[in-house]
Amino acid sequence: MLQNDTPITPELIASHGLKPDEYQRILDLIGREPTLTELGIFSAMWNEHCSYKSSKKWLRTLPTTGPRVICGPGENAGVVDIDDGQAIIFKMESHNHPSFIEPYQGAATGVGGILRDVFTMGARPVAAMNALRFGSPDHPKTRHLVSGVVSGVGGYGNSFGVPTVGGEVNFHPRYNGNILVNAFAAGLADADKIFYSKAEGVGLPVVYLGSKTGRDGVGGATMASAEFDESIEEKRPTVQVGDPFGEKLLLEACLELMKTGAVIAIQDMGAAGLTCSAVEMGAKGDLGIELDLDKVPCREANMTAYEMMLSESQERMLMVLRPEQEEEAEAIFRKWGLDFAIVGWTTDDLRFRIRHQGAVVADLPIKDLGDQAPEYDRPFVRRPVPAALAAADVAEPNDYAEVLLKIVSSPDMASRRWVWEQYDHLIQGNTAQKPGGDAAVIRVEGHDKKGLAFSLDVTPRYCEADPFEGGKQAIAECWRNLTAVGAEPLAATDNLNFGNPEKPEIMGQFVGAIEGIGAACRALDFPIVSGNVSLYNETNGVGILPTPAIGGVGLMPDIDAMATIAFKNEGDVIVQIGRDGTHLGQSIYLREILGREEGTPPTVDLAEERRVGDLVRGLIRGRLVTACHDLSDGGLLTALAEMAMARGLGATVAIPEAVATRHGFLFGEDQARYVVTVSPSVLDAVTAAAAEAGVEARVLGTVGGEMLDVSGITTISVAKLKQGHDNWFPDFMAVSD
Amino acid sequence: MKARVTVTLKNGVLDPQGKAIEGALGALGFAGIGSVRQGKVFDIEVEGTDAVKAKAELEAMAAKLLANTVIENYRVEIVD
Amino acid sequence: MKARVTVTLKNGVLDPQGKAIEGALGALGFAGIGSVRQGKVFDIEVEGTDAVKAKAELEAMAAKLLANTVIENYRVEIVD
Amino acid sequence: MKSAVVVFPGSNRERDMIAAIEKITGHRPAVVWHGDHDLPKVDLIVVPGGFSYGDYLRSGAIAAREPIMGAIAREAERGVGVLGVCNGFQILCEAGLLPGVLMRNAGLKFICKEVELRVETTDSRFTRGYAKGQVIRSPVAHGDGNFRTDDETLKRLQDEDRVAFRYVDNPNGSIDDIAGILSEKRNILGMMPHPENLIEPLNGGTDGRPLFEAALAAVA
Ligand SMILES: Nc1ncnc2c1ncn2[C@@H]1O[C@H](COP(=O)(O)OP(=O)(O)O)[C@@H](O)[C@H]1O
Ligand SMILES: [Mg+2]
Repeated sequence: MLQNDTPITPELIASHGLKPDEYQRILDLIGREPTLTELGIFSAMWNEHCSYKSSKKWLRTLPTTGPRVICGPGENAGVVDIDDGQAIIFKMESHNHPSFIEPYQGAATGVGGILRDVFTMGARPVAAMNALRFGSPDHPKTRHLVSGVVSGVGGYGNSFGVPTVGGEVNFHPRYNGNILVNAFAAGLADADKIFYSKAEGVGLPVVYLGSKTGRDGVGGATMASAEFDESIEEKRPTVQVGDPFGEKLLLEACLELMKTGAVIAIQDMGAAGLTCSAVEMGAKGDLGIELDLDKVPCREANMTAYEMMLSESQERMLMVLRPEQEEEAEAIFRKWGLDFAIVGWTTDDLRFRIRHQGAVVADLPIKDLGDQAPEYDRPFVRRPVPAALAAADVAEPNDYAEVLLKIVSSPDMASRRWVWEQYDHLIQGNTAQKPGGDAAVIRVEGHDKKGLAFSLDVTPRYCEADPFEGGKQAIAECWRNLTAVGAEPLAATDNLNFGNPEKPEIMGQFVGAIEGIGAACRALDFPIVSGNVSLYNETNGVGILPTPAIGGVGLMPDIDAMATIAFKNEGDVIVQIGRDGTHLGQSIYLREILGREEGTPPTVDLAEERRVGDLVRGLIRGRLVTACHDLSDGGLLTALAEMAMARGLGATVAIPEAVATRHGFLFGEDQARYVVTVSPSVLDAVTAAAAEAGVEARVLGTVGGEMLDVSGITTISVAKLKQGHDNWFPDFMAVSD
Repeated sequence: MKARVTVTLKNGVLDPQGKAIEGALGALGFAGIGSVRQGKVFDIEVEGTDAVKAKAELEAMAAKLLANTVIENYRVEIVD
Repeated sequence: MKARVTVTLKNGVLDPQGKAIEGALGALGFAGIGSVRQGKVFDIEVEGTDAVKAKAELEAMAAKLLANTVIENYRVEIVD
Repeated sequence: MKSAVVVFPGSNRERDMIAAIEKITGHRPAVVWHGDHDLPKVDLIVVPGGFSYGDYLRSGAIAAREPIMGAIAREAERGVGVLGVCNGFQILCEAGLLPGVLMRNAGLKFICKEVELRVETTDSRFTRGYAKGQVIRSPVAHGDGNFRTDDETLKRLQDEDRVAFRYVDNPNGSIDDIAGILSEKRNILGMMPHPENLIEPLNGGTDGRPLFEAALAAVA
């Protein structure tokens, strides 16, 4: 292993992902050559993953405040007021590269990391979701990756004991070499008992808690920011292994310790472990930190300072504790069988000083490690938006039934039951709406009727065609999914997955998406309270589709009024809320049936989105609807099929005579739309409410029977649709490769 | 022919199972236990009589399926 | 001292993992595979130098914890 | 009626169980920590679900060898009711309080879904609130629920009417579709499904309720 006096060569600098000008900046800051440990610390702090150097400038433009926001981006997770003195704390984070290398452990530790972010702030996790993107189903690696990632997500979450209630799964060849694994977690806490990472007080003990440090993932954060190439095999030994049992103990021990009042500051050890957590606690509190690495609990013999500072061993925490409560704190950790060690103290000299075996191996200005990290205003170009595609220029199906069956049985549209049945989505006993609907709903423990809704959304093909509209649409769809169950959307977290930002076109996608997200968040009063950026998702020059995943949280004062997508009663009237469908550019119909990915994505009229959504939420809360589903991928006919398949109940609908194009009406993906069902007795009240809100409401037909019948166009058995819809995933995964 | 493939974790890879077992053995009163590392064995019946060929096949199986070579090592023995 | 405890399923006990691996190996194109049975190994560091005593201790650990003797057999070896 | 819920490191459905018992009976169960050597005097001891000790080694194996299990065995011997759900069932089997083992699901995957169970006997404090042959719904959430015994034990379970529940549509490969079994004295029930997660309309049904109502009304 390299020693601390290893000469710093240009190769060594490059292998740490530092550019020559970045290294020069280090020399200028410290006025001498860094030691190896110091170089490692800089590389960890200044890589994309920790410093957000390419994205910071743009992230600042996002709306992050609001009447309910208690804490926005900058802490481990965002904190939002949900009334009654309670807060929901949530965030999303990527574990893309590790999951490609070792799908089970990569996904598992991704889940572990996000859960830790949430309980570090004092919250007990109550819901998890995951957004997964894989390569083409026929790519030789895809099945193996799907199987490993899904069992890894489940393996960690199920054992830890959090219900995994939602997510997304997409397939596209552009993810062949770079899958995306984005994990979301949310936890509940009392609004006045939130814990932060800012250290306060000089000479206080810095305490290490949790599992021991090994050589896991040394260099992991650096890897997360490096483009893949064919030499990927060599990077393998840095894989981290998750220990959900250890994390469960850490959760219980932390929550118990927090109750004692001993905790001044707390930070979990995530990417670049001890380095990032210690620097953050010190720098935020305008304090220096001195660490004595001889005190760090190690799993392996002869670990160097460099390895200890960069280790990404999981299930570890750093805290600043009140010295008078040290013993009490230690007893709690011992009770749970976890390591507890005082590894350093806070100082007033603003230095980050590391001692190991009697020597000072690093001595750096602590504020500069974060504040002076490079920040780039990377050049970007906006690619011209593709030419619009008129529905009239898109072939109409000969056989609508065949087309519908094909759509609902396609990889992106088929049921995800195979996935979410491997996740314990019922644990904690509060799941009011399981996966499979528009948003998941859980009851807030201790309340009879108060609930929270969760949804994860983005449509990458829209973002690829038009990053700005795609960014808007991701927010709008998430907001709409929350609305569709009757929730009031409160706030969101983002996970911005893109290719190499050093390429101006990629940077252009990033900028466009952020602008779109910002515009939509402002228009919908849906602030971003936390998030994560994952760049360099690129292999051999092929980048992923731009994928800014959005995780949203909504509040429901009365879960008894919650809506679900299933048709309920024969004779209920089916009503489309919002305008008629027309837009086939970038639609599922175009891609799945005609094999074309062309045109502009649908635009989102944000004022209309809000108007329509507010109406629908009001109808749901007024208990006027018996089912509700938003319209998105696959348009109206797909939504009707999903509502029918959910309970095996059919419908008879008719489309208007004077429709521009029938396939545009049935498969168009125009935004700001929903389908609801209502009992005939309240139909007039519903249409009147719509008229008053200035929203179109079109009666389409009635619920009933075993067929989905579109008068004069097609009729197909719901059972047959369901068979195709339910079987694609299990059939695909049953093939061994 | 009977063969045994033994799959063990690479050095340095965290073994939560081994760690839990260590703790449990201690709690049961077994003293003097250092580290415990858990691995897997696969006892496989192979047709044919050519041990060299069988071994090569088994090595391929181990690399491809039985072991996760990112974190595990494997060893193949022909037992009889 | 280093010891290895090998735990295998008794004859006749169903082995869902072994079965699944048999199927997967077949699907991967490995022909001529009879049955596959999965078991566990525990590599244990033991203090002291008395191999006989260590072996007896390890037998006790295996019987008491490492194996479920209702369905599993175990074997203890001192490796060095 | 008094009850206790035993918590091991890694238990994770104890909160569900405690909440369910409290909602159904109005009494909060005592919570017993795994390191304790004694149990309070109660009428029902519950070993809840979860991943005790991470389910490392074998599910339930490490927990089954803890001191508290001796106390549970003593209480069971005295006739106190013991309910093991999911990981609790695995622990009771590993501890030898119930026969058999729970192996990996035949499909090798964790399964979380609602299944149907047939109530096979009403001759126990746990099942007398149902009708014999009644089909009830219950969620399952496990990776190791594949119940296995030798033929002789299976025959005894059948002959002695000790199969409490069978799956209508076997999700995990269990022998004879067995979802839950009773001890010889019929005061210990081990089952993989989670009746505690189906006790109020929010869960989508209340089929789990009669089990707790009966078990906690049984001993006067
Ligand atoms: N990875 C996953 N984990 C859990 N649930 C998932 C996952 N992927 C999809 N789902 C669930 O399947 C349902 C359909 O997903 P999707 O088609 O993406 O919904 P929508 O179009 O309403 O956003 C949703 O309820 C979603 O939460
Ligand atoms: Mg939806």
